[in-house]
Amino acid sequence: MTTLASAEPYERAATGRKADGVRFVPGQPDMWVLVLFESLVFTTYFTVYVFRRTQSPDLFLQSQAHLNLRVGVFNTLVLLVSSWSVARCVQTAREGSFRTALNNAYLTMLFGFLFLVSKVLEWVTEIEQGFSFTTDEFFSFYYFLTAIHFLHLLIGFVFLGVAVYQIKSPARRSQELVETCATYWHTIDFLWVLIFALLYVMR
Amino acid sequence: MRRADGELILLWTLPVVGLIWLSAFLLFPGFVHPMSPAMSAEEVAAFYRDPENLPRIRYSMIVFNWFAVGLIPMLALIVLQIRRMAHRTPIFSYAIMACAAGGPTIFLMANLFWLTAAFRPERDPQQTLMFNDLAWVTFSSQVGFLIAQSVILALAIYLDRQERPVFRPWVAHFNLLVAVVLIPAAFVGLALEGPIAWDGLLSFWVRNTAIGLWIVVMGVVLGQAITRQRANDEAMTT
Amino acid sequence: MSAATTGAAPEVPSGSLLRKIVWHWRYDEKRELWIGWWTLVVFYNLYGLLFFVIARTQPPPKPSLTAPEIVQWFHDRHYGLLYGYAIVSIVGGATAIMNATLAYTMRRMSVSRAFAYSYLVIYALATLPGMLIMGVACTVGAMRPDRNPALMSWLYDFAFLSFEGTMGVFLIGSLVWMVAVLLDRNRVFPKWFGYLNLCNALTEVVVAPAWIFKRGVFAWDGGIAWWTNMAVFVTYTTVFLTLLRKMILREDFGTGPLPELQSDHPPEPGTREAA
Amino acid sequence: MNRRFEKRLLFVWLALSAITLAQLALGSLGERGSLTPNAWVTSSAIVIALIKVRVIIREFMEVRHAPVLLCRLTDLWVVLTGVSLLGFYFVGRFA
Repeated sequence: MTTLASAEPYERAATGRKADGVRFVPGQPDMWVLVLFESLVFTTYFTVYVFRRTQSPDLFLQSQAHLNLRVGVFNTLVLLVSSWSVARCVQTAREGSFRTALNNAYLTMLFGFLFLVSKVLEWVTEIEQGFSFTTDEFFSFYYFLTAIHFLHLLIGFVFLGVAVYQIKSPARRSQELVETCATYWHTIDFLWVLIFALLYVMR
Repeated sequence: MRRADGELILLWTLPVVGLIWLSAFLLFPGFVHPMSPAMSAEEVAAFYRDPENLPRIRYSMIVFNWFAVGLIPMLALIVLQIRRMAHRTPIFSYAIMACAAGGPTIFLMANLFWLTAAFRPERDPQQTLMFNDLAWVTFSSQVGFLIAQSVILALAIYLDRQERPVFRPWVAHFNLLVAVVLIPAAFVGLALEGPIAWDGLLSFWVRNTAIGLWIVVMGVVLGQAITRQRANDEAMTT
Repeated sequence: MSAATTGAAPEVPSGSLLRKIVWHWRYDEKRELWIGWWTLVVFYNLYGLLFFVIARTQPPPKPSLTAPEIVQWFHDRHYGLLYGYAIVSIVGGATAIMNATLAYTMRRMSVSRAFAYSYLVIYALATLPGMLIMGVACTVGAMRPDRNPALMSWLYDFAFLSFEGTMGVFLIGSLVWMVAVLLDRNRVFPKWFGYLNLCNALTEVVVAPAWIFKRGVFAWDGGIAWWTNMAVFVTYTTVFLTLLRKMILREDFGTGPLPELQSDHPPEPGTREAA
Repeated sequence: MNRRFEKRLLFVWLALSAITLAQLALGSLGERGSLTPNAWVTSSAIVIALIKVRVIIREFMEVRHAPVLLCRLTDLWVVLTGVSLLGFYFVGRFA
């Protein structure tokens, strides 16, 4: 990775790097180490879950029936919107339209926050119905996967904060850092897409 | 004018703390004739229930609790002397600081187990025995930080290559010797009788004498080093 | 830290390992760093040997064992526990010099010394729950095989739960290191190592269910709470040992950015393992 | 606001949302209360999710413009995840 890292100088100009045909790593190459490593860790969680599930399929299905599929879909859509707006934030910042970029970053935060609220409400509903972390194996996995994802999302707000901080002042505006933060945010999004399929849809 | 940095005050707390430790140990009935690990649960419970022993256990351990961390100022002074050595990095002084944070905690933990055992002597004898075991094993076997601080100090002294080193080489040799002498105590779990047992020659007498001697010797050489440093500083300013 | 100039050091002698070590002891400017690095390498190997082979307390046994099974467990590894943890308590203090070396990496960065100090103190604490309490509990359990089974079961839980109790230490410690690496302008470590610290910190959150579950993947011996986390920790440790070695080779004892390693040159003195 | 990327991102987002709604239909197949294990639903759910993941990586994360190494690595992860999830599902259920 060091060769990748040293190939791209850290402070890149905001524009002029997207010449046609020139391939570039979005954001710090270093961030991709986090993305790939953390994704691998999640793959092990998912795999363990799927395997445990096949060992007692009826228990998992019965408990799964208590989840609200529509809420899951809503969550997914909300995160997709936030991903979309952070992608627009990167593009507009690259073009130099920092006002639009900033608005898109705030929009991302808003939808991220919406996801958090909806997740907490969903947890509260489940707990009120008597399904907690220790109820059964399905709910253990449900709370574990959603909570660890929730934590990643909270960390995502730190990254979004960095992006906003960069975009705000003309003195900073490191396009690379904005891209780095966006890369992290998309990672949360695609991990959720998998969690959604595994917890809500699969049988 | 000599700056009032308080180093000498910290140094002179050492004999005071040493004296308090010694009197706490003499007061604790389990040390004068160190308790044997071969005692049965009933004997251990009877030891704690004995109205002669109980107040002495409690009061000695309360005193020990107050002063268990009393060695830390001395270690801080050693850190400052290591900083004066001709090293390229602060690694050795950092390491002694880490030992200072870890070592006294061991004494504190042992102290807590003793006090817990003495808190309800009417407890089931098996439980009293367990707390007593925990206290003695923690106290005797956990020599890691003491060994580390001696070895690190020795290394620091050997690598202090300047005209007038802060400590003489024999201080390093002495520290290595202390480290070696502390090693057998780590094995207290292996024997209920004999020199390795926690009341034995190696694990109790040799070990604790070595620790006491280390405090005395290091106190003296530390005092000399600080005095010399202050004389130097004074000569430089006048 | 007045520099002890060694003058013109003679060539690294070829031949026996002992002579090389003596040479480094006498002339190597970076000997303090190398002492720290070798302590780290030897210690982690020894740690693996002691915990996995001699004491056989890793991979951890089941938390769901009944009291008689726990008595049997202590009985089966009687000498392993007693000798293993005796050695652990002798070498346990080596963590001081290891953490001092790692704290030094933060001292070399362009960040406040507060990072190095925080790291040092946090990990000085970690040794207690991480190794020493576990050692005491296992020693006490093994030394009297006829102890009341209920108390043996308490000692067993105390040992393994205290081992889990390092969560916060590693969580905050890794985050401190992460922030230092990300802010650093001296390029002591690559930025991706900073992010890897975040991965390590997150595993300390994942281990938390081990306090609740007695069986399954979230228990202290489970597929997620133990195996995945151990895999991440081993990766993390291997990575920082490698990067630390590189950092020592690059060290110039200045305060500015560390120079890059000249890979086409013969290895510098100090790389006695490079050849 | 007629920049090329705007249209493309909008299209990608619409596609992803549409697929998500398709998953809603997939998940709603049959009675919620009396679900039975279903290899088809499971395989489709995992494959569709991985397709979405890959679209997010390629489009939103701009990996399609990235050096080949990064494309390969991310694709490798998608394949690895797919193989291990489906593999463990079928091995666990039918072996």
